[in-house]
Amino acid sequence: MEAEEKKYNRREFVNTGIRFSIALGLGGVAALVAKRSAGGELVWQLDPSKCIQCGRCATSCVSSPSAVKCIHVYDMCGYCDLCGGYFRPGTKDLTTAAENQLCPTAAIKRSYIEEPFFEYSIDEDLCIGCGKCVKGCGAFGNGSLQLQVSHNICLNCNECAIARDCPTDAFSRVSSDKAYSFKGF
Amino acid sequence: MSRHVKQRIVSWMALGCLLAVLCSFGMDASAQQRFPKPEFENGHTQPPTFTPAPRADFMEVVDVFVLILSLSVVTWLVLNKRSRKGVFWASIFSIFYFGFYREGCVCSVGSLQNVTLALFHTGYQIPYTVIAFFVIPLIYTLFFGRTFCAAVCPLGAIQDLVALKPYSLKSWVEKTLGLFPVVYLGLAILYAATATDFVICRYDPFIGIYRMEGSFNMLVLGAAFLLAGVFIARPYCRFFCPYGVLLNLASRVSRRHMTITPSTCIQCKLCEHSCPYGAIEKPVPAHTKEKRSGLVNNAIFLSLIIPVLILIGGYAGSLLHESLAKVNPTVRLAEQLLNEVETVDGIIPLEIEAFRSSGQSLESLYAEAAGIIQQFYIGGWILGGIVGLIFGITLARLTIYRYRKDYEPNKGRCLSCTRCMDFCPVEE
Amino acid sequence: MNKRLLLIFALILLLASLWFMLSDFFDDEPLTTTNPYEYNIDNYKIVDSSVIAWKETMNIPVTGDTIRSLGVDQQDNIYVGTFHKLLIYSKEGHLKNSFDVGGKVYSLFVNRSGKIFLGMKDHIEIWNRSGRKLQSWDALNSKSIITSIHCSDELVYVADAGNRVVYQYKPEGMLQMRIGEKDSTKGSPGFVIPSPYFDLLQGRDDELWVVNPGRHQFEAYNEKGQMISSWKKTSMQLDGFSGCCNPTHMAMLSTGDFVTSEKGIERIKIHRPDGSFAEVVAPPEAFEEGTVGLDLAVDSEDRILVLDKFKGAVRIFERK
Amino acid sequence: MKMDLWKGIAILAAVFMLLVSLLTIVNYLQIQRADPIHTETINLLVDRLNQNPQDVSLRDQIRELDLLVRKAYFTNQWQVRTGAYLLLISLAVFIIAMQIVEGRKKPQPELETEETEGFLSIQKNTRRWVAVGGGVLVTTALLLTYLTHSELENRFELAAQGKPEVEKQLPAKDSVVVVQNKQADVSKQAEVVPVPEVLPNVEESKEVEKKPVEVQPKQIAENEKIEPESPKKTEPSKTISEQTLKNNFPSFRGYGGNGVSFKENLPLHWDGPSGENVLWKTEIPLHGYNSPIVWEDKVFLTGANDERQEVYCFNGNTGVLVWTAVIDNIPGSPAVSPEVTPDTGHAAPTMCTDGTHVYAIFSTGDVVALDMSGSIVWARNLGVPRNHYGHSSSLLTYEDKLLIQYDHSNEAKVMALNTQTGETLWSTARKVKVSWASPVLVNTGSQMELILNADPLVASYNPETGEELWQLKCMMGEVGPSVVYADGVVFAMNEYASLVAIQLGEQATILWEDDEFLSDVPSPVATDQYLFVATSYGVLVCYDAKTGEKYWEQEYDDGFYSSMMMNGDHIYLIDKRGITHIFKASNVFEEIAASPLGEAVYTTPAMGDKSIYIRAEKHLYRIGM
Repeated sequence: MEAEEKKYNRREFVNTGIRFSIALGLGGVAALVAKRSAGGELVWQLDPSKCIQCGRCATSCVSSPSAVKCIHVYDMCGYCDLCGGYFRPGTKDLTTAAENQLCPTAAIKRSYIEEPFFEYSIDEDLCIGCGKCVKGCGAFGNGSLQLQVSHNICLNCNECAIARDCPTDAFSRVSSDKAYSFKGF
Repeated sequence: MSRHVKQRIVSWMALGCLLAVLCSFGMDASAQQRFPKPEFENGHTQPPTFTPAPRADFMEVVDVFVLILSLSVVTWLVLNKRSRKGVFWASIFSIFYFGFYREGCVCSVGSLQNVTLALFHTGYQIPYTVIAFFVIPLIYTLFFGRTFCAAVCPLGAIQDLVALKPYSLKSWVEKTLGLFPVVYLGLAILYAATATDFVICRYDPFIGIYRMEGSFNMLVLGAAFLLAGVFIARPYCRFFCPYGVLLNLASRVSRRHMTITPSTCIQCKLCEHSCPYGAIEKPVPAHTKEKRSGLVNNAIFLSLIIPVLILIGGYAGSLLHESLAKVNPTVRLAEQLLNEVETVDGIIPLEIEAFRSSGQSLESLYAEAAGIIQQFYIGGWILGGIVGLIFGITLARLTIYRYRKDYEPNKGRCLSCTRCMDFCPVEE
Repeated sequence: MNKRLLLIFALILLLASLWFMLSDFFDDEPLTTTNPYEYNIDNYKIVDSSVIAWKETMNIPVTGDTIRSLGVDQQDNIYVGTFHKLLIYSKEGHLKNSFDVGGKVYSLFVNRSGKIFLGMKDHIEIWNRSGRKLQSWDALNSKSIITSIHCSDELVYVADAGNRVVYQYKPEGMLQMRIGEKDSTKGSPGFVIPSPYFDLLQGRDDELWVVNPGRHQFEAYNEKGQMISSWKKTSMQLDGFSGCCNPTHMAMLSTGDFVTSEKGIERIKIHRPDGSFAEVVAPPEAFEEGTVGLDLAVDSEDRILVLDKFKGAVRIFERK
Repeated sequence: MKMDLWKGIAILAAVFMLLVSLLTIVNYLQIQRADPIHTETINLLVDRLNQNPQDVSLRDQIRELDLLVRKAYFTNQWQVRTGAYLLLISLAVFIIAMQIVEGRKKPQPELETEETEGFLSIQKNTRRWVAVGGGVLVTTALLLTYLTHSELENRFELAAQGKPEVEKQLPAKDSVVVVQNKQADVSKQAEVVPVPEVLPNVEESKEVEKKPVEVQPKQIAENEKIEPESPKKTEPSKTISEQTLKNNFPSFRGYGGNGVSFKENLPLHWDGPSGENVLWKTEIPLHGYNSPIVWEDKVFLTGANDERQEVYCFNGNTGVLVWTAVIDNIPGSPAVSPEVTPDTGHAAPTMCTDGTHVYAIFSTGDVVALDMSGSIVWARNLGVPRNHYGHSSSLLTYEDKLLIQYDHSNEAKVMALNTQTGETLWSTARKVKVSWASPVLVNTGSQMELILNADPLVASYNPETGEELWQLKCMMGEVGPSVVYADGVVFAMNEYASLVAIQLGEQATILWEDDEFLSDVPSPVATDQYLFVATSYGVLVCYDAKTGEKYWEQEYDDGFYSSMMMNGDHIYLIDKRGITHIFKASNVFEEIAASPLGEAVYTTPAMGDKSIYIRAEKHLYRIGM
């Protein structure tokens, strides 16, 4: 009985030793990693200057429709009548009819302001983040339409599925206090 | 129903008081002019650019706080209250908070990849909360056993709920399949360390259910796991979970592990089949003692071949390195360019097009890819070696045993679910 | 029995899941994906070779960051303004001189006596060829972006894209007049300039030609600032201009034909003085996709000089 | 009773769950099909509409279809979302019901009914299966490796080093050939990429290759041929008096190359097209930008293209081409002429003469001395000059030395050759870039100085020894104009650099500087009081030589390439169109005459007796009364 007790105590002693060395190791790893940490939270965002509008944001996101949305940076917009992001290329008459619209989900609204300016706004719920308008606006306009991860929808996955599929590595984790990065600003 | 509302409802149900201060953070005011936009004579004002704020940073701290709180509560419920009911309701809470409200990101299981990536890549900045999610459950386990698995982990909790008709598996099935998490952990670490992919997150079967959306495959995978989980309790925890490997190891040396009986075991055998996870060690009959000498020989032999097993494993791993490395997008791109498969069905793949316009030279891409394969080669040796080692240890351990006269939980495998306690007739 | 069957079923389900995960993960399919949302204007980029009447005969590589503006002097020396330097090349493309001008050269013009007028965002500086600053005019205002300068012996015209106005100066730097401002009381519609491309030049009769890029319109003004004629053509086809801000630059041949450069569909074309399309100098395939701001100049031999910052070169085209 | 109720609920929930999931899956698949993004039909219809913009029915069809597809899509999406919620709710109900059902079942301890396997046999069995599992893993690894291994890493490493892959499938011999071909391709590519840099190298290497094989024997032969002759021909070295040199026009820009001639009664008025005052006009066989030199009644020129190099001697009185010497087969001369630009050509440097011999140099680096009858006295190659426009510095003689400014990017030096034998007397290396200016030899009072203009130095050398006398770092760019000297001051300039007046003395110091009017090609002239600068873009300026104050400027329509010549107080300057502007060297602009030649002129005139020789684009003229 006493021998058993002794054995038990020895086992407990060894266990305690192992336990504390594991805890120490864990603490070490945590400290090492924490030293490299930037501190604050990170969120996924895409860099519009790397984006080639390949359309994968629309299909790869775990959310549907995608958390990547076209966001209109109004400050950069030229308020053009002939908007490359709104009209299909080669459109003859500049009306809002279905056959003239570039957006596959008709998520862009065009409203008249005054001669010769029009304002374009995006219906978030309809936008699927395909980037078609972004390319059109970039080619002919100022590039005020830009794809961005919209943080009210993004689930901030540990590994972003779009980042994995992005051909140009445009996705990266950014600090949450600079959650949006617009090109040309 | 917009996601917003959904989030609110869930958060109400889950926490009540912690009602979201979400999205109340105003617009990004840094909008500076690039080129003057037109001036409108009719006084039209331009709408603000739509930039909804991400979840506030302090909410992440709240998450950590909730994690610590629920861990403490569950530990108390398991060790002091010995209440199955309490643990059950705690797991319901976890399902709602960590599952439906937090939508499974970031969980402790996935966090081990972030920590690995941060260890190997100085450029990767890991948030403190992720480190906390990785470390805290391990520390708790180190002292109190796997109470994290019992009811805090949302992946475990949902499986625990559906484990309605659990049948116990044969010991050899349990043991053999139980080695897969080691391989999975090795792969996850290898892929995280090479910054290739987060495998665990990619094949998390329940995240689609918590988010109530996801790809078809993801949802089917989740459904399959739940269905299997009705008959085989917690299949993911037992045969897949890589974090469980670490918890298993930590739990073995835990200071205060739960016990089946509150005081002395009376050998009533009532609990024998109560554990759906096969984690109850039966007493070792006294007469087995007699055959001990043969076993000792066996044990010595098996211990001796451990180095051989490590070598075999390492060699097999190193052989596989190329297949493993092909998952890496850089390697894939380089391989395709090297094989001059520049168009597939007449279409130039986007990756190749993007690479061409990036201005990077082919040579540097090849060098980079060769470097990654080299990493996988080394990683393959280590991974294989460790798997070999674990196989060896498992085999060796299967030849020795400790004389045991009571029913005890296996400290490594026990998930502290407290089911067995209900079966014990002994009062405190 | 039932229990055993269920167990085996569950196990098989698990193994199938594992198999699915592994096969999905180690999937070794070649990379391919087409973009279902492709924004396609390729059809508009195809130019029939019969209308391409010019060929590239020389390519002067230009080094420097942010190559921005182009000019030619009477001796056909080529001037290139970069981020903060001015580079001078001989007609044959030899670098003759380069000097720091301490600012981004948005536009430049070399007058007949060899003085170099530099548009430095919000003010004009006059330099000589040796790199000496002779004069610096007063800054306009913070919105100004000077995108084009043209001077005759008596007058200097300056295009300010930021303020959407053309200024008329005396060569000594006295501001004479503001031309083309939006003024609803006078019924002047103003220039529509969505992005910083706003070019002007003086025609053969010293009339001032200004591009109104938002309307795809060319407008001619007399020296009193009155519009005397204009032409416009909106089209994605070769015969016109499209998008927000086209043409971005223009130059004039000795015949009075306009040479124009466009963005979106990157091309350089020639329009006759009446605005009708004449021929193509360089089709979109001659440029990298996304090329913008092709500054133009025409030298005394009617060679067309194109500043292609994407290829980092002054490209010279001559008639075939 | 209650139990049955919960059981019923559980079954109901399960059935409902199954139904909903089935419906949701169907709907999900429908969304994939009805996705408005993937409606190729609409895009096709729009394309058709673009072709017939007037088709109203087609347009309406598009709008209708668009609306339909959109409706279907959103309905489906709503259905899927609702389905998901229903599924979740029913799952929850099912679980709750089942939990209650299972929870109510009082656990019945399963007592050992069957004989449990012995503990040891369980262990043994488990060991076996663990071993099998390990074996399966290893076998899979081996199998996978065997099936898919493709030496990727090695291939990447080879490819990263730019080495071609060895094609394994081919038989050994073929593979060698393939590799060689590929390597050849690679080396070709490597050569082609940096064209401007490497081309001269290629030529050089060719030269190096050839020398030992072909040229060497020739060289020896020529040397043998020439050397025994030369001593015979060598007359006792007579120093020609300065006056004789001044009376003639022995080099570019006259005696010493300083832009001053010492003649009287030069013509002022002529008219090329009408022939007024044109004594004669002779066609020049090969083109060249070098200017005429005159010795007594002989006028010398060179002409060259990328195949031939020739020296011409004209009779000054009649204009008849007396002799033509073809300069070829010079040892060391490159097989292919170096690339030059058309505005410099292969014969840009002007010849010079000491009255005994005439000397010429070409773009190839060939220097030749001929006697007055056109036979070669000696010839040698100085090494092909690396000069992106072509060599253009003219020659000068000083006593028995032929002075050559040889500033090139591979080697910059100034050297003196023995006028009798061609051997190098001295050679001084210079730290300068390529220069196109010509040397100027002047007497600065105490001594003769050879003054050179280049980027970045204006420097002076002792023509006897080659020793550097002074230097000033004040020049930059691609220097074209030569310096001019007057009254202790050297004037040097270059376009895009500056005009510098250098006061000689104990130390060369900058007297004044200006950068307003600078010349690219034409060289200036100067008197004690004034400096005259002509710019290549047509402006003529007069400065105060001592202070840099500008007296006057005059703009001409045509630019100048030709350098100015000063004779007495008259300055002659020919514009590119061939009009010779003659004006007074004074602080007030006074044009005396403007005489057209009717042909483009880029060279500098040579002053003869009461006459002027002008090399125009194609002809040599003698103007006089």
